[in-house]
Amino acid sequence: MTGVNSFSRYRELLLKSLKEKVVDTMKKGYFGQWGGAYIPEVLHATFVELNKAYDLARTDKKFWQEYVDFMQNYSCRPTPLTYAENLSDHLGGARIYIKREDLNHTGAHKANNVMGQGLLVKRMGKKRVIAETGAGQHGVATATMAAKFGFECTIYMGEEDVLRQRPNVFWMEKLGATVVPVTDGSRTLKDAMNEAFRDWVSSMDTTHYVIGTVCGPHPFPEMVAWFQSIIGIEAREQILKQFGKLPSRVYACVGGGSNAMGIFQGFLQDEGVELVGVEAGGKGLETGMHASRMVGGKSQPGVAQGYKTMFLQSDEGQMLDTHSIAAGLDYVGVSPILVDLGEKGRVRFESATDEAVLEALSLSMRTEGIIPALESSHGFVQAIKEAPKMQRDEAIIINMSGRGDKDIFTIAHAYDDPSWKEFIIQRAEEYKNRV
Amino acid sequence: MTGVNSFSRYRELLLKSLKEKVVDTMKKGYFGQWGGAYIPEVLHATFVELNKAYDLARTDKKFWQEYVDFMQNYSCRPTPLTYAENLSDHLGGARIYIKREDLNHTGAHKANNVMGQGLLVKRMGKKRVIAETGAGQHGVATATMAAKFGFECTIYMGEEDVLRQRPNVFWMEKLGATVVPVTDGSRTLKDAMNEAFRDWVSSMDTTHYVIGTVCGPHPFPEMVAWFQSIIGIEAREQILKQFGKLPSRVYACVGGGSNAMGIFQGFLQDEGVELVGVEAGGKGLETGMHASRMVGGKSQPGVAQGYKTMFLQSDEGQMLDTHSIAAGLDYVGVSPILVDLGEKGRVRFESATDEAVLEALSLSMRTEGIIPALESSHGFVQAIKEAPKMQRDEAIIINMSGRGDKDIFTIAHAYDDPSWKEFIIQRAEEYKNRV
Amino acid sequence: MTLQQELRKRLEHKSILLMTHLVLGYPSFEVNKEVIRQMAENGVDCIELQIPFSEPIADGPVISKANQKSLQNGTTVRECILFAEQMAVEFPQVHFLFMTYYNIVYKYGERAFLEKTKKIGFTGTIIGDLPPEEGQSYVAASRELDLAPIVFFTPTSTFERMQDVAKYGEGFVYCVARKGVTGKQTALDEHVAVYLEQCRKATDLPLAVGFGISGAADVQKLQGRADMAVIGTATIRLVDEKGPSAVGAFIAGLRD
Amino acid sequence: MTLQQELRKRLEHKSILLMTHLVLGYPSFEVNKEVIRQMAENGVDCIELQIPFSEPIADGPVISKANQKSLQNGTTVRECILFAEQMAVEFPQVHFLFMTYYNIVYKYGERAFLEKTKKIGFTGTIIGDLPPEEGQSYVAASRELDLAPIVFFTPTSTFERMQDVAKYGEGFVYCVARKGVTGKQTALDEHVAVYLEQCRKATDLPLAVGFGISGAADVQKLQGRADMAVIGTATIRLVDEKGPSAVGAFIAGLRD
Ligand SMILES: Cc1ncc(COP(=O)(O)O)c(C=O)c1O
Ligand SMILES: Cc1ncc(COP(=O)(O)O)c(C=O)c1O
Repeated sequence: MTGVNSFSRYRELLLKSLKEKVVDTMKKGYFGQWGGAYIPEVLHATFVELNKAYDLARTDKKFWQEYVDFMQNYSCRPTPLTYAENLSDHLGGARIYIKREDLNHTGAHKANNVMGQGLLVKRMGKKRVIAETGAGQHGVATATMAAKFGFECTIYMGEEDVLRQRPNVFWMEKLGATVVPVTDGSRTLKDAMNEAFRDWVSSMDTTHYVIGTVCGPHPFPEMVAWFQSIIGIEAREQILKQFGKLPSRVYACVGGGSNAMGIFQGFLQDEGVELVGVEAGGKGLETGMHASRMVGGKSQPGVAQGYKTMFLQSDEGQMLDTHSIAAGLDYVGVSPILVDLGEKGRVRFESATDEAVLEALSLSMRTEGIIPALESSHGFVQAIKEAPKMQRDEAIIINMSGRGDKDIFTIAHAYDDPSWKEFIIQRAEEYKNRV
Repeated sequence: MTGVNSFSRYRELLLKSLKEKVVDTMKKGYFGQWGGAYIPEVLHATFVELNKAYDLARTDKKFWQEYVDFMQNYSCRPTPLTYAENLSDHLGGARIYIKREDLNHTGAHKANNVMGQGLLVKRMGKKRVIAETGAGQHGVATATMAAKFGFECTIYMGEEDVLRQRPNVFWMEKLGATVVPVTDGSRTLKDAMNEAFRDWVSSMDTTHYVIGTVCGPHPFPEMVAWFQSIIGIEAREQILKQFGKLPSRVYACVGGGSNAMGIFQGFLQDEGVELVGVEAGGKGLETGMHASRMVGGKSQPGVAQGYKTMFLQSDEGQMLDTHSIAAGLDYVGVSPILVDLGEKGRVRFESATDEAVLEALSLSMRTEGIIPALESSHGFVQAIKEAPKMQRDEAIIINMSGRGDKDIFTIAHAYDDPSWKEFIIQRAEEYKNRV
Repeated sequence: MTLQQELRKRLEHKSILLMTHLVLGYPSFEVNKEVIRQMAENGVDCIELQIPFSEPIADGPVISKANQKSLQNGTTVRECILFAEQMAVEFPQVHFLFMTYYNIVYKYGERAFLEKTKKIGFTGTIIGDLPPEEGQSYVAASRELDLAPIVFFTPTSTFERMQDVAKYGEGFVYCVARKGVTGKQTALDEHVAVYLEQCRKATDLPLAVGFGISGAADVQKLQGRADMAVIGTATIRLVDEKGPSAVGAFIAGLRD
Repeated sequence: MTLQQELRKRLEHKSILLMTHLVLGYPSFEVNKEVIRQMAENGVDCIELQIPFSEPIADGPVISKANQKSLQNGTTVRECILFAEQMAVEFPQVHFLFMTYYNIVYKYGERAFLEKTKKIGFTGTIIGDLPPEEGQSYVAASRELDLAPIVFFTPTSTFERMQDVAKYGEGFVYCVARKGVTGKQTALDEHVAVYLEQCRKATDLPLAVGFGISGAADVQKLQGRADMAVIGTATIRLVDEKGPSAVGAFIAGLRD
């Protein structure tokens, strides 16, 4: 791919498309009736500053070029679009292409957003970044960015997650970040986000809060979507080159929605391309143990963490506990942009259960030698379900948002691998004996 | 980078350079007095077949193009050359560039070799592949390739390594490979290699043995070097584009020597570029617990595992136990091509201790947000040592052969991280209670 | 009389007013009631009753935990309102305001919530995450119902911003004494003095100063600079440590 | 007389010759000696004495482990040669050959190793990983010293390859009965018969057939087709299981 030059061309188109097709009232960062900026007054000035910096960057072609160059030199962009020939043959039906965000530095699409915000922080002259993290992927990405740009870095992480995701905590610390376990609430992602806001309201002079997905107060949803649009820009160009025409459908998992928005934007204007977002069905929608905001009819409009969207909450407005085998999808809210696109019928939503996810993961490993993250595997589930019913001359794209080796503790656990357990037990014995 | 087209041009140059500069007597796969094919007679026909297939592929431009295309679509090539601005500033002196083989699919340069051999196996019409593995990186890469090409796959791995490297074993199995623990000898890499040969002498009709580095009987050293040359081809083009001139030095760690040969080949003809290979100094050359074949004067010429090279062996020719914190460097032999290049003064060899490696790793993480594999960190050690003594208008390249997150068990262990130990102990308790 | 007028009138006899705060249902409604009684009997002018929310992003650890514990106890919004109604009846000398986050209001129904607030005799509302830009209809409905929508000034507010924000406020302006969340000590130094002068210039509304006011010394320093001192975390801590019976003496001692 | 001539002579009285194998120093030199004695006394014609090597790639699990255990016992190459010399003196009726891997020879010095081999009265060498292409000087030196460099035919060898290889051989050709490493059972079926016919056509040297020959039935099947049966792993297993004293009867029973 020559890539570089065509980016600025696409960027124009995309911003246009984002504005025209999705955003009804852009004034206050609304997408349809969703979004906004429900922030404590003390952050007003900070958001004014951020909006200004973002607007300047957005209209400055040099900034985008700087971003693309940076991503090419530091994070292997453009990431490949891999034709999954074996999986396609195995299923029959549509040809399956996989957009390989797993090959980004730090192993997921999170890098796109984080590095983009890093460049912005440099422009704003701030010296410290903070972030929330659930599984730790966004935390590792942010800690990485901070190391690369020379920022101080604090990562907020629910205490539960700190315990579960020790490998990521280890790397964040080694990358020079301070990881603060959050003991509030359910001690998971949303609580980490609250805590990051609490830090920000006292540190905003020197600090930028790197939100990890297309959620939160304006301009975050739009800004993060903008950085992630690099996925869709590349994917569209690649599928035309490799397959000769547009895909019939594009699948992406939806946690906050950043990887989905990233790839969807490339095809928003192409009415013939169906966009499919796949949420975490957890142990099944009927059990209540899931994180499906768009499917299953259990969520309600609400305002929290700075923005208005569909939240999994009680009738009185208290947020509910969510569940997914994929920590990165285990979140109460969802991108206001996606809710709007859903309402307008531009994006179809589905959900995948933990069980189906493990099956899809196995199939992908065995047929393609590709290990999608548990999050990404949600997109695989739906694609695998639908591909056989489609025609051979159709193509579909699955956005593989990240790689699965980060999930070894969870996956080995889920497959109930006896050798793995033995290995851990043995390691523990060694540690105990040496202590 | 446009990349693709320039590859064939470079390929010509490279092969020429490999032949003219390195290979004195190519007839029997000798590089100077090193190399050869010391194989049991039963493999003769198999090697005839392999040599033929390799020669056909090597002279067929379409094959290389197919290889490059495959690597671009499946494994994110060209991998970036990252300017390590912070590390350079921190050290003063030469500008440091990092060749990012960590961004390959499966996380290391091993992919280049394995996918290349996979394409060759397809041409030969064989249906099964076997491989030896130490740390498990080559095993995971081979299992991945086998899944992608639809081959049956058996991986031989020393029993010691199976126990130490459970995460990689887990992935190999999930990718559909059979992992056979080898209980012979020191139960590590060299024994796995012996066992793979034993499989091969009965299965050669249907099976190809995917050797993981530039060692073993001809044509493996030359063939693997050829596939890995893609690193050097890219790196040369990239440094000229990014820095405007050639680097003064190129650093690479040396286990078998494949990543080093890969990047060195790009600069073999450039007499002004010094090539530096860094071996595993383990606990120090004086302790005998290391894997330095070229430095330290403890190794001797020998013939084993099918080829002639410098081996760490006793005076009577029995191979010695080696040690390195980096499993991938923990090997008794070394590429015959590198020994030759060393003798000719074209490559300088150094060694790095386990301790220095951990320090370099920390520095790389904190200044660049980059986590090199323990193997790759050996190259960093020497570069970090030398860069400050060089001029600001000079550049050096470090070949980062792989990413370090695979090494979490070893690294967390080496840093003696108490939270990590607690995490493992706690996991073990959970498993025990549930068993 | 509007809340503003009520406060002005009180200020005729008092050098500074007091507003206190508690989280409903924490540690229990019984304790809440006892605490309110002691506050009321010791001359507190306004009390913020916080309806707990699962995501209290503007609150520090103490209030945050109180929100969480209250919810764990099973506290519902409806219970909170019922309890609030009783308090308004029992302690007519106090101006009660609801404090909460916008989602509680939003789920209840903005108009319904405000009508209920009015009906039970409350005088205003403080919403931690509803800036004027997002609260246009909320402010309008409050005014229509003669309820005071409390707005915030903060040390990061420019003078222009203060003027803008003030337009949406009634009753008083909640001047946040420092950046950060509730519950941390504030040094009431020169900076605060300058800041409060700014605030005074930006609005005619009385100024309530909160965030980190924890004792008589703090209150004293505010006299002459602000109209009302807001004691939040300090009483929660006190109740946690010494029980509700300690509240009366504490309040009484704030304004000797 | 050359080894080939010696073997031809023996074949005048015997329907088939026997070659056995053992790993030096495994389980010990004492046991080795007893085993060799029983073999010699029961009419074995040739014995391969394997000098252990740390990387025996062409050997299966049984011999491989024997190599390893011997090295663990501290066996050195020099000891092996010393012991071999004694055996050659003690059992002159047997033709002894060294079996090993090339590195042992290489480290000893190719010429020095062969001279020593000759000097102690051995008749040839079998090197598992030295194909003729790599062994030119080795073959030349062997011939010069009147030692037999044993070459291999295998089921994967083309007829041309056999002819090529045979040129480098002396003494006999070691015909590997099947693909794979030592120690696995070989079915001596039609395929083997055809293969041995090929072998016969490709060389005038006697044919020794090995890999998986484990009892009298196997040996019998080879009669008329080959000149020498090679018993390798079978005796090592026997000694492991029943001790050295069982060897004599086993050998005697192979050729009734
Ligand atoms: C690999 C991966 N995919 C997907 C997600 C979900 O986030 P989003 O929906 O914003 O893409 C995460 C979040 O951590 C992730 O790590
Ligand atoms: C990341 C990495 N680097 C280097 C090596 C050493 O191999 P080589 O010297 O062939 O590059 C290995 C081997 O496993 C490896 O995994």
